[in-house]
Amino acid sequence: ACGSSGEEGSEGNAGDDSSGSDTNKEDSGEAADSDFSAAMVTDIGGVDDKSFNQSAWEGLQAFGEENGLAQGEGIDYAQSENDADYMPNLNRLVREDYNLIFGIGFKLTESLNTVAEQNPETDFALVDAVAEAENIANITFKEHQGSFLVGVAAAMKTESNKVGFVGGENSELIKKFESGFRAGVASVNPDIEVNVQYAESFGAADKGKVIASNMYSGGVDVIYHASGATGNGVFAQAKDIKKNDPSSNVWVIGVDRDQHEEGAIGDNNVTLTSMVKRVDIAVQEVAALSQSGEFPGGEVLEFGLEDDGVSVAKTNEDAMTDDIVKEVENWKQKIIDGEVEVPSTEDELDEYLNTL
Amino acid sequence: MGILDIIQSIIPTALFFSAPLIFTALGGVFSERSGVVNIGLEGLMVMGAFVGIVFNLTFADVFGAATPWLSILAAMVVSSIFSIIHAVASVSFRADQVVSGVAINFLALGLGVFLTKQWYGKGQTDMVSQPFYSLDIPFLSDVPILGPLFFQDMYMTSYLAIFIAFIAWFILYKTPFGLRLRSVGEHPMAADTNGINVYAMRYIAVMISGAMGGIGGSVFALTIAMNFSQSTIVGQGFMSLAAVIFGKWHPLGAMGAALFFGFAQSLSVISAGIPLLEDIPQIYLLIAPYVLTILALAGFIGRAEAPKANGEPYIKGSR
Amino acid sequence: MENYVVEMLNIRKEFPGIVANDNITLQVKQGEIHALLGENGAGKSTLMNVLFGLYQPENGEIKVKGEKVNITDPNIANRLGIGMVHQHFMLVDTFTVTQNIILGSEPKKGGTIDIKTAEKEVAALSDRYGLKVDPSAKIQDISVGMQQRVEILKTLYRGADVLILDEPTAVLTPQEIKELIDIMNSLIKEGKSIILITHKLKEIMEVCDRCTVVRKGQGIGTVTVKDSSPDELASLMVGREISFKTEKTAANPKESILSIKGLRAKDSRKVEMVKGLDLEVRAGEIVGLAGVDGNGQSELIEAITGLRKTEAGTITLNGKDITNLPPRKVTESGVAHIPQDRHKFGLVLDFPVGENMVLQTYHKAPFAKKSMLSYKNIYEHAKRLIKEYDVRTPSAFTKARALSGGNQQKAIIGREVDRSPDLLIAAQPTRGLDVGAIEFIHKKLIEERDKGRAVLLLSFELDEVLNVSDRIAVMFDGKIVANVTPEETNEQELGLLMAGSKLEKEGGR
Amino acid sequence: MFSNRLFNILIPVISVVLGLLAGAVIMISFGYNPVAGYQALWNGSFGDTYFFGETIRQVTPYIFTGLAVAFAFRSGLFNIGAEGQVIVGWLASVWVGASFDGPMIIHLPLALIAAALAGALWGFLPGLLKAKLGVHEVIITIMMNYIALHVSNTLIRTVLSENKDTSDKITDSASLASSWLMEWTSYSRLHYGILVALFAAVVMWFLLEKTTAGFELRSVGFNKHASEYAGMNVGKNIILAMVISGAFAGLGGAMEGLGTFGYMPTHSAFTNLGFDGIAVALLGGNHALGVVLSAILFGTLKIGALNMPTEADVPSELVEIVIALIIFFVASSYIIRWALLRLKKEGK
Ligand SMILES: Nc1ncnc2c1ncn2[C@@H]1O[C@H](COP(=O)(O)OP(=O)(O)OP(=O)(O)O)[C@@H](O)[C@H]1O
Ligand SMILES: Nc1ncnc2c1ncn2[C@@H]1O[C@H](COP(=O)(O)OP(=O)(O)OP(=O)(O)O)[C@@H](O)[C@H]1O
Ligand SMILES: [Mg+2]
Ligand SMILES: [Mg+2]
Repeated sequence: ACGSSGEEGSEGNAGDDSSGSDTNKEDSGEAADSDFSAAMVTDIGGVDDKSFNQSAWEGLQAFGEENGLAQGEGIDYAQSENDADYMPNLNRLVREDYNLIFGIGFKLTESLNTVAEQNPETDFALVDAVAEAENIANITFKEHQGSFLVGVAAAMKTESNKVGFVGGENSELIKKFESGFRAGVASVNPDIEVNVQYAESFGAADKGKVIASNMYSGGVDVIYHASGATGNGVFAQAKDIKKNDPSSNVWVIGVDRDQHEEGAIGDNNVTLTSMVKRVDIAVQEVAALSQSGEFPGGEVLEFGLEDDGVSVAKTNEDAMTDDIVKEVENWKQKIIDGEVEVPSTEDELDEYLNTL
Repeated sequence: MGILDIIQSIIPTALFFSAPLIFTALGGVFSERSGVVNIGLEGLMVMGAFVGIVFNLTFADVFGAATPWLSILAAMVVSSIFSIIHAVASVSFRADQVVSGVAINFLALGLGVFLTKQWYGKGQTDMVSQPFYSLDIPFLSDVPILGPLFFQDMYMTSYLAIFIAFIAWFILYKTPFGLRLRSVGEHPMAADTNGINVYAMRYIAVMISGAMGGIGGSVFALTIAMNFSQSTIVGQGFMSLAAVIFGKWHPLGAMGAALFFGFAQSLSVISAGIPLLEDIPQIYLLIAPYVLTILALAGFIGRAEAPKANGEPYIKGSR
Repeated sequence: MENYVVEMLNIRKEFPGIVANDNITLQVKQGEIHALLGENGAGKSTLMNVLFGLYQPENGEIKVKGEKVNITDPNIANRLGIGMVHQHFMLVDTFTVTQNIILGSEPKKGGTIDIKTAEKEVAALSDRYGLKVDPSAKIQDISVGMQQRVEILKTLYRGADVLILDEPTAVLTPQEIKELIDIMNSLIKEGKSIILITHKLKEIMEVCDRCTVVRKGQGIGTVTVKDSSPDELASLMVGREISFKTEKTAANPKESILSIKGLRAKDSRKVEMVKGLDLEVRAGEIVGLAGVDGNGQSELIEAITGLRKTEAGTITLNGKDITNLPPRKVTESGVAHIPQDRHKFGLVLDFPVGENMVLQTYHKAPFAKKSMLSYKNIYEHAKRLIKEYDVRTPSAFTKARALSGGNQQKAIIGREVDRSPDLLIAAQPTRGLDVGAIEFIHKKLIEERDKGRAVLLLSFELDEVLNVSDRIAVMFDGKIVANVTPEETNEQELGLLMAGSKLEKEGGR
Repeated sequence: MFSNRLFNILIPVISVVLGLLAGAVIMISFGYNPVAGYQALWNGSFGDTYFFGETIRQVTPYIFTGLAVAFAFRSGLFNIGAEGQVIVGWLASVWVGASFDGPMIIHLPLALIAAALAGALWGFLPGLLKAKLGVHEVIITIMMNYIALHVSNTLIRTVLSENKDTSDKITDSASLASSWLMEWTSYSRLHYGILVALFAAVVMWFLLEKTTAGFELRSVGFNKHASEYAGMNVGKNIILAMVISGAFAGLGGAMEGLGTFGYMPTHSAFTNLGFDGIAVALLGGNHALGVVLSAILFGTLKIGALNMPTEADVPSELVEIVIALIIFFVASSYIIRWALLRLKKEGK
């Protein structure tokens, strides 16, 4: 769903010369409380990264649509090319008197903290991490929950009893994905071997492909990747195998948004499912809260299965058989009901596995 | 995993990993052999990847299965034309060749991403529907041991890369053109007094490097990345440059060096799954390819002499 | 009307800020050897480069076999039958002899170079003119003399009828010069014409038919050689009288300065080149080191100066062992060295002349104090040397690259001599220089001797060795095979000694 | 008559103007308004004190990486490894900066020295291999970049934090940040590093032009053979050049660690500070003052570019293209010089 709306998102940034924000800047001294406005700063990915930056912008646009706001008039974004760009971007938006400013991605934590402290009048929101300042709303996702469910799907799908996980960076965040995934796999069948490898880059498709090639040839038949563009290499390898042998059992599980499109190969599709992270929903919700004066500053909003903050894509109906879907739904319910506590770190995972 | 299994999983991956580097490095060999330093290889690959993907996306319906081949052809042509900028600067305008190469790198990335946004309205293209696929070579793939090593699940582009390396060697060392090109890089004035047009040779050599860089970039895009974005080509051009020097400015040497990189990278990934090596902290495996390269250079490759006139603009009539 | 193969009429060629050729006329007859004579920087090479199509003249016309031509690049010159052997060789070091010769007009077989045919052609050509070369050897592995023959073969391969030889003998040993003269004669017999540039009047007298003289870019005129004399040629060229026999008093050798015993050294390819050599140089004498190039002279000098590790033996300076000391220690022990290759070893061409003048002493007072350079002192020093040694340069701040070869050499000599070394090693100090400059340098060497310094002079020119030295050590196959004095020997005998034949009367000391 | 000095000033200026003009042509041909675009660029870099502060902040590490590359170039070496040296310098500065608290007069210099040493170490190895074995420094420095990236990421996660993606924050006593500068520039991250950077430029100039060590380095850079003949230790100078170059780049990293950020995040890709340093150095003619000026140009364009999409709807990639064109024109200064001479002749 998220992928298809890429075209719309772009319309805004194609050549529109009437720069309304120019004037905005000139009279930055004035108070602009009458109209609510919100903007966001992307991390290095950029607003059209087919991932959570894009998703966040879609959320903001949806919010704008509801409230009659358009890019440059009420909503806007600033793109970062570099870690050092977060601060000037955030400050620029502060100076343009936006009421609410989102920082998309954990990399913005420190910058957002600083800016928030310097501008106590402005509302801020941080996606994917937790900051300290009172005027920051922290939006996090229970990626481990979604990962758990795709782990269940992977465990159901594997024939070799070997599945793989490709991580972008061996970081706290990606560990959440790994832990949830491994827990999910083990919950279905503890004997399934999970092959874990980190590419140490979100942009190394070549390495992704080498890893995938190695995993698949070692008998792994389902790979869950949480590695951004590195995952392109994983898809490339899976599709290549599928092309040569359409009957082969190779699958990729996508991340962040429904990567169904990436898996298409002729009439087949190697994307088993994707762990979808609905940043758009979260952004829209926080914007609405802020507008209505109920800004959850200093709070941590965790979006999980229960509020569709994370979900499992079922686009590939051929692959996601009823059995699998049923099993996934089954576990989803258990998680929502609190029957299952999904681990989000290595230690919690060990604990969890011991209970099985 | 047995040793054979390990080798069996290393070699094919090493080959597809290396192919783009081989193409690009061969281009670098031509350029530098003619006396034009080319650190713009990265940019030429970016251009190649961009054109390859755009062509593929645009014409997949028209050309069907031939699309990837036509895509690299288009990438080759466009990158070659693009590289004329480097030639004009460093040959005709007597620019510092390193500076001009840096400009190429900036320009290619800027143009590629800018045009992607203009044409596709987003920072990255969709995935191509007609990439290269690997295949088994009939009969040969059934040969025991060698078959799985060298003829199963192979990309034609990998063979092409190796084949072209030999062609490049043949051209540089067996043909009048090659002799003239090398003479221009060693002693342009001698070449000039022998009636060879130094400028023309250098233009041609730079354009060959553009063409090969274009192929390298597009092969990378069409076998590995599948789309184009800011981060499609990140450092492969510099690795190719390293391969040129590692290979002592010799086409087969450059190929060997590129294969070495592929081999080392593949080895480092595969080691993570080998029981004996599993417990090695990941960092050692991550840096292994680069450490291996340094060790190889320090240990037994050693000193390499660049073409004598490499990097020096030729000014007619000066001494 | 005379039968001229080449006529250059009223040629004018300017470079930014200088007129290199100002109205020069040169007419070469069919079948003659025509000398072109002039001081360093007089414009000889420039004129020839114009004829060869490397430069375009601002004025004047060129006729080949009576027809007016427009030579815009070397290809056209080749087509017109003009070939040139450049002052600085135009050879690709890493290529073979054959590859260098055929470069640009390669015989082909199915798109590839037909190297077999090419090698045969080269061999045939070299047989025909008596130019011995090894067609498959790499240029970097062959002697300078053979490289020169390769250059000549290059022109012949392209069917040249008129050969321009720009200072071909400057880099050759006496034997090689003799061979070259034979070659020139055989070329003339085959109907070729030759333009020969040389600073050696003796050679002109020996082989040339006519001689055109240029001075500071101006054509002075053409004389028939057999009606002229070296003195006349020299004064035409310089505009004043020149003395050839170097004036000097008898030497008065004192204590031993340099003493070498049983020295062994290898070259960079690990071949032993110095094979147990003994040599002594005393204060107040000039020892000429005679020998054919490649008999270990370079390695010997590198070993003394610390640039090359020795395998065995000792080198003592003033009684102090300096074997295998690093170059700086050797220098500071009192050795100065005028290197053979001034561009590679003598100068940092991109440094100003002034900074080149302190290349070894920049770190010492008064040029530096506490690791800080004193440019004031450096340039004062440079200005003094420039004046004392008559270095013609626009200023001390001019880059060394912009100086002519002769002036670069004077700058090096000034620098080395001024350090008042106990031992001065001069390797081919006058190579490629005009008679005026040579005279100056010889005078300086003798002055140093008279101040009580030891001078070791390496030269391939027997003239120079015989004229300047007080004692001659002949080097052959890595050893000193004879010690003679100039008075008791002559060119013939020296030549034989250098070729390895034994001395019958035990001369010297 | 144009003097040489005037030429040397005129040519970069003309190159910049030509680059901007060419960028304008591209903007027009894609339907953007170049006046608005460049105005946004200007506003985004010097429009008010905040952006001025940010621009100077960005200029600071560029000066260092530019000096690093330039210094090596002057000594005849091509240091593509400034990138890796920045990373290890950053890491070392943060490591020292975060691991204890103490009087600033000791702590801050110590952190800076650590960064310089780390960068120097990263330059030492390529220098050593070049000097002793003749291995080409370009390959080794490229490899060292990757090693730096991976090693520093791992160390951040394992040693400098407890499995986090950023190191711990440095203590105030090691910080280059200044509340005074921040207040003055409306809370930009301008820090005292710029003074360190300018001082470093002076050091480079002084070292190369005024000291005997610089004389040797330049001499070796121009002609190894003559330098060896003149008694200089060529190998020692190669190593020294790489070590000093690396130290400059390492300090560039410290600017990020102790100034801009106050911590070090893991990097999934290169910072590009080192790679851009190549362009900065060459644009600046490999001279200290030139490097400072070209770093200012670079920083201005980079920071100003961020404002172009917001204020004028011009994609920031265009700035990348403009930068490329400026570099291209500077590189081709010969042709500009030629054209100027022609103009002068015709004017007569
Ligand atoms: N490429 C050049 N650029 C500028 N000036 C030059 C160039 N070549 C030669 N000149 C000038 O022309 C003059 C003549 O130089 P040329 O090389 O013809 O002298 P030459 O007679 O060959 O000297 P030599 O005997 O030392 O070889 C020189 O003094 C120099 O000033
Ligand atoms: N590229 C150049 N630019 C300016 N002047 C030059 C250039 N090349 C040569 N010259 C000039 O040419 C003159 C003569 O140079 P040339 O090399 O012919 O001297 P030379 O005595 O023949 O030296 P060598 O003995 O090394 O052959 C010098 O005065 C120098 O100023
Ligand atoms: Mg000459
Ligand atoms: Mg000369």
